[in-house]
Amino acid sequence: MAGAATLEAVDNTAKAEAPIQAFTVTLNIRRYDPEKDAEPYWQDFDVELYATDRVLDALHKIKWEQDGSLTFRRSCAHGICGSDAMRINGRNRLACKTLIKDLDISKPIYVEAIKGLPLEKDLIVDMDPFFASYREIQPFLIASSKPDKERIQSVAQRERFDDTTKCILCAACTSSCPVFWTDGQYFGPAAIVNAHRFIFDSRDEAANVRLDILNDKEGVWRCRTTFNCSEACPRGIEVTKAIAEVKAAVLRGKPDIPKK
Amino acid sequence: MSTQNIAAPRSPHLSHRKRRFNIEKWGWIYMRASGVLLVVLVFGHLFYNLIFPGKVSILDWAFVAGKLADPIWIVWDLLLLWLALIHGSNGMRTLINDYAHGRFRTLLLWALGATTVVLLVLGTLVLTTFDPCIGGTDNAEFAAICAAAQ
Amino acid sequence: MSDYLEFEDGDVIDGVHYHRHDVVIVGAGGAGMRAAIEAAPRANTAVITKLYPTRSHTGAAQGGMAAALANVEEDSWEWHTFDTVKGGDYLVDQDAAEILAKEAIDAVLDLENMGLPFNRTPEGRIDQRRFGGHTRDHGKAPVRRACYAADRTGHMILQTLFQNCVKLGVNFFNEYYALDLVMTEVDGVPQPSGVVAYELATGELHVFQGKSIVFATGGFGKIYKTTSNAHTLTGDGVGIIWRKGLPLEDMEFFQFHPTGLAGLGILLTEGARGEGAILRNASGERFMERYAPTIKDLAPRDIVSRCMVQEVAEGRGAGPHKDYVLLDCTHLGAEVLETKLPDITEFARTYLGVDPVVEPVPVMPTAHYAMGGIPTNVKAEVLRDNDTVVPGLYAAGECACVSVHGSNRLGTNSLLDINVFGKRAGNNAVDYASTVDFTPLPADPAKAVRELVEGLRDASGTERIAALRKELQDEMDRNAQVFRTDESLAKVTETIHELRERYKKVSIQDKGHRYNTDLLEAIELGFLLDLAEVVVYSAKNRKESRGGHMRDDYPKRDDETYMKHTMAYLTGDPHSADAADHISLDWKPVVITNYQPMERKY
Amino acid sequence: MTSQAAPPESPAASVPLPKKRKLPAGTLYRGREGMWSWVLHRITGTAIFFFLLVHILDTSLIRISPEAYDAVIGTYKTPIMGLGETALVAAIGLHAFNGLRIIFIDLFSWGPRAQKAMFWVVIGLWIVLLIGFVPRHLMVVFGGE
Ligand SMILES: Cc1cc2nc3c(=O)[nH]c(=O)nc-3n(C[C@H](O)[C@H](O)[C@H](O)COP(=O)(O)OP(=O)(O)OC[C@H]3O[C@@H](n4cnc5c(N)ncnc54)[C@H](O)[C@@H]3O)c2cc1C
Ligand code: HEM
Ligand code: SF4
Ligand code: F3S
Ligand code: FES
Repeated sequence: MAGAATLEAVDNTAKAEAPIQAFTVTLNIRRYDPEKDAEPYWQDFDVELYATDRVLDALHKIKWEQDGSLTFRRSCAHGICGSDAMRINGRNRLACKTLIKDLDISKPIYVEAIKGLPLEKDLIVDMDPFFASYREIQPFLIASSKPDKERIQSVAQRERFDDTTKCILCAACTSSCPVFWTDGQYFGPAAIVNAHRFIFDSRDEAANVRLDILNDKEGVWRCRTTFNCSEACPRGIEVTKAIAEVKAAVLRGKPDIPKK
Repeated sequence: MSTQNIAAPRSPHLSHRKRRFNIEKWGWIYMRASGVLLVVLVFGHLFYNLIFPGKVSILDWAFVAGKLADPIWIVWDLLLLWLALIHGSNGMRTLINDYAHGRFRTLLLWALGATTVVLLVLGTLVLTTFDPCIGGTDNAEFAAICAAAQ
Repeated sequence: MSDYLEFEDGDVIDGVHYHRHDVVIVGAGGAGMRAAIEAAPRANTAVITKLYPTRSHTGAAQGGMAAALANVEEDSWEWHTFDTVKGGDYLVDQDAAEILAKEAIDAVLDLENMGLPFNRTPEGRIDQRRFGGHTRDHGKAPVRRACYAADRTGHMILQTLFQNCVKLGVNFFNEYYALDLVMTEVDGVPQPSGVVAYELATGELHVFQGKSIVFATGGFGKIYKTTSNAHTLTGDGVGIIWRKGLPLEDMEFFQFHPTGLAGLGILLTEGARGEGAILRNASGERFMERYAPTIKDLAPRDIVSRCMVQEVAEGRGAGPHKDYVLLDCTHLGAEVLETKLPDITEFARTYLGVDPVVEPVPVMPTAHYAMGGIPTNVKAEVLRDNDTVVPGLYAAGECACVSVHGSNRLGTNSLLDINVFGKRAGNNAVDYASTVDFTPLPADPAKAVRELVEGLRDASGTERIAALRKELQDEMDRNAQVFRTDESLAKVTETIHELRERYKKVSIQDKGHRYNTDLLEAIELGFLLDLAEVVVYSAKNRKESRGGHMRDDYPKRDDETYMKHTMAYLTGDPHSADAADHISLDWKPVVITNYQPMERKY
Repeated sequence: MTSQAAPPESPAASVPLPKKRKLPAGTLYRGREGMWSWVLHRITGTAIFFFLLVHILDTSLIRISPEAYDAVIGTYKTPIMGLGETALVAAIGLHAFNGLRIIFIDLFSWGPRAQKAMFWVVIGLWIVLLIGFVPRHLMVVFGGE
């Protein structure tokens, strides 16, 4: 049973990393259940956590050990699926990428749903409007010819739009944007990021269509460069820069893509 | 305001229409272009009125009249008036669009537009038809100019 | 016909919503959306998915997608076939592997044409890199075969497929949990006629009648504790099929990926080793040189994982508890790490506080991929037994077992699998739907699900879901992981039976209807328990070591007795104490075309 | 966390009663330099706009008569208005410098990345401006006459 014996040990690896010390952290969560509550309210929970735990682990501990009705979305648990954007201590972040050790635990950790999208329950908001504005910018390659093999694209051309291909549609940016909060009609940074991904793709032929869509009352011009989106993006996308590039492309009438 | 009682984001009635003159785009360009010019105009204006004379108390009709006797200052102030007022109203338009909704928004936008037009006209008339000689003056240089103009 | 339900699309009868679509696809990961892209333009298609499509775990895949494009060096699909067969320890159906390798080239080009931003060569072609087990000319040397987009190939595939679904206006039912397959008796034979789904937002039930039904629900890594899989990968689709009495194939074969972040299971792509990263033990020795002298760190995953566990077992592990080995990327330089492996560099920094640029990263094997699943033929048709198809029922992706992965999947072959067989499933589903009429639904098709849901909501037991799930996962990690023995597997079987008994006494705390994730976790645990039991029972029965299945008590591969697929059937009351009373096993021959089984040396 | 964390006593009964708290509106979003500079830009812009409206009206009095103008301007010559003027210059200074920052962000490819640094430059320039203007002006206001 050499294998099994070893695996016992594997279990403990995380603990072996640092001197393990559990401490009690208070989470203050903004709850809302439309079936019961007229208004959202705040509720505290005390949880035993390790420094290496993430806010997602804390939420799981609460759901699994204290209050099963606490509701939130999550899936991958390592920041690539975009399910668990929420406001943690007043800033949009992914719960699965926010380590407890990076927060000040001498005070309660405030956790609430992202802002500007209709609140459904606890930390869950309705994402449909978010995806609706994504769909409006035609987020797909539009190219007429169908080559036998791959389309040729140089390394530099590929690099041109690399940053914006990283988007996981988590909505952290859009729901951090003060302009989006005002009436929710603004396309929002996420839609613009995804438009950018195609506008600056040398293979795409419909940059003008997307530039037209975004050259609109609710389009790029509503961005007031507040940079909340760039700060919030868990993928480190330079969102405001992408928006600025789209603005410049609208003004020039075409995107600035390397010729070769 | 809790998120539950704001309109569903991107409700269809507000979706884009094609306009020939795109006020958002030109507004955006204008804010930047006028901004750069305003830096010069506003600081020039402030400097001349507040710092240069060294005393706020000197600011009186005679001082302004003296200043406006020089056509360069008339042009300066005219530019300042137009650029700043349009810049400011366009900025306020953005704010109204952000924070006011429905009928109230329309009302505010009309009020803003009307105020802007009235003040532009008023300011322009004042500046272009200003006659420094309507008041008596003890400034000799000034009196000479008035006399010459008669 | 009065036995059958009469309804129109959109009807609500007794609180249950009824929908009618030619093709109903369950799952919107890579496989589901690839199928939808084929199906939607040609037939009325609905896609039911428990997650918003872009949340699917295909997005977590990092390394790449294999295809013998020969863009950077000589390659051929035959070599790719051979590698796949050998990598799968010869338990691969070779006709399927040929299709996989041949259609790989078009699969990659399709994706490129749909807009996928692959990394490029200096000539502007799709760039390729090395990956474990992929070799030139039948094992002579590693070959550059994996097409990639930095270390987020899966993310790009998922996004590109979703983008094209948006383009085609595919009809998604987001956050709908499929919980049952409706079978209607026609001439004494149960035929699939629809799917019952639970709408998360409202708690309402929906029945989707379909002429063709495609399952693409992904894997079930959550039967283990240390896993690279998402919390949502609970094997619902596979479990639904199992509960219908349809067989599951090769369930004992689960892949443990060598390089999971120690203690966490978060994956560091094999692409890191493809780029030249090296595994070292505590003394800094490159131990893979001893085990696989030719391809060293790029040996297939089952081998590398076992060697790692071996190193640790023999006391050469690193760290204060000597319980992990180290993945050394320091010689690659910041440039390569930041440009070609940016995401995993960030994972190591965020979750372990280790900077791969300057220090080696602690790693240990992590439960990664289910080779087994719903048996299908190369047309993606689900099998009722060794060769009879269930008409109108298809499966593709990780939930299916074609079997192209045999007992061990090669890295980059799964993203390929979802594209090749996802496309086939979509196409064949439409073809089938265009030739038949709807199979009528029985009266009250949602009955079983309603009882399940209401039973759980009203349950007032004392057991908690999370505690049971944790016990299951801990036990699976302890006794059914990389190394298994008769004894360890017997223990797990016992634990599962006990957990199953306790599962009858669970209660949930959220009694509401809207977004009741508490309830769904309870249902998901039910599937996990079922599948874990099949995995363990199948594993106990295979008294040999092959690919992902390593028996400490039977360390040799035994082609005489076991060169065949396991087929498991649910034949009795799942609560009976002895698994043998409700699971029966059968064998299915392996299809061999060109490559006779040989010893696997690297 | 391998230890079998004992589930709290009788689970079904152990749901803690919500410790409800007031503060239903949610927390204030904690944006950084970018957001606060925008807030300041808005506030200063609006303030200057309303000042400008009044300023155009009062200046128009020069067209009516010197006496009217001087009378109104005379009422401005109080310490309170002096402070107001200081605030006005501060607001214009901040708005102007930050306006240039915004223009740089929009115009140059390095702009977005340098936005935080530029924000602090704006604050720096603004302080310099105030040091140059405020003492002098306040001396005039309070010490004058
Ligand atoms: C970390 C990681 C890295 C990997 N790297 C690689 C790699 O480099 N190369 C490679 O080839 N392979 C890789 N793999 C394997 C590969 O990514 C997966 O096998 C593959 O993506 C599975 O795709 P899928 O479409 O079958 O399932 P998934 O993408 O998991 O999708 C499952 C879908 O089913 C839906 N679903 C599930 N249950 C239900 C239900 N009850 N009702 C409705 N819908 C349901 C979900 O919503 C989801 O949309 C990796 C896997 C992991 C975990
Ligand atoms: C002195 C030089 C000035 C510069 C460089 C300047 C620059 C700018 C710029 C670039 C913007 C656009 C901001 C954006 O799009 O996010 C702006 C907005 C604005 N400006 Fe100015 N401006 C100046 C003077 C003025 C004056 C004199 C007024 C008042 C009449 C004014 C009122 C406003 C208002 C109300 C806004 C809108 C604020 C918002 O939308 O948030 N500005 N300014
Ligand atoms: S741009 Fe960043 S923050 Fe916005 S949706 Fe995409 S990943 Fe999320
Ligand atoms: S937060 Fe909003 S205002 Fe612009 S810079 Fe980002 S979109
Ligand atoms: S759970 Fe997937 S991003 Fe956090």
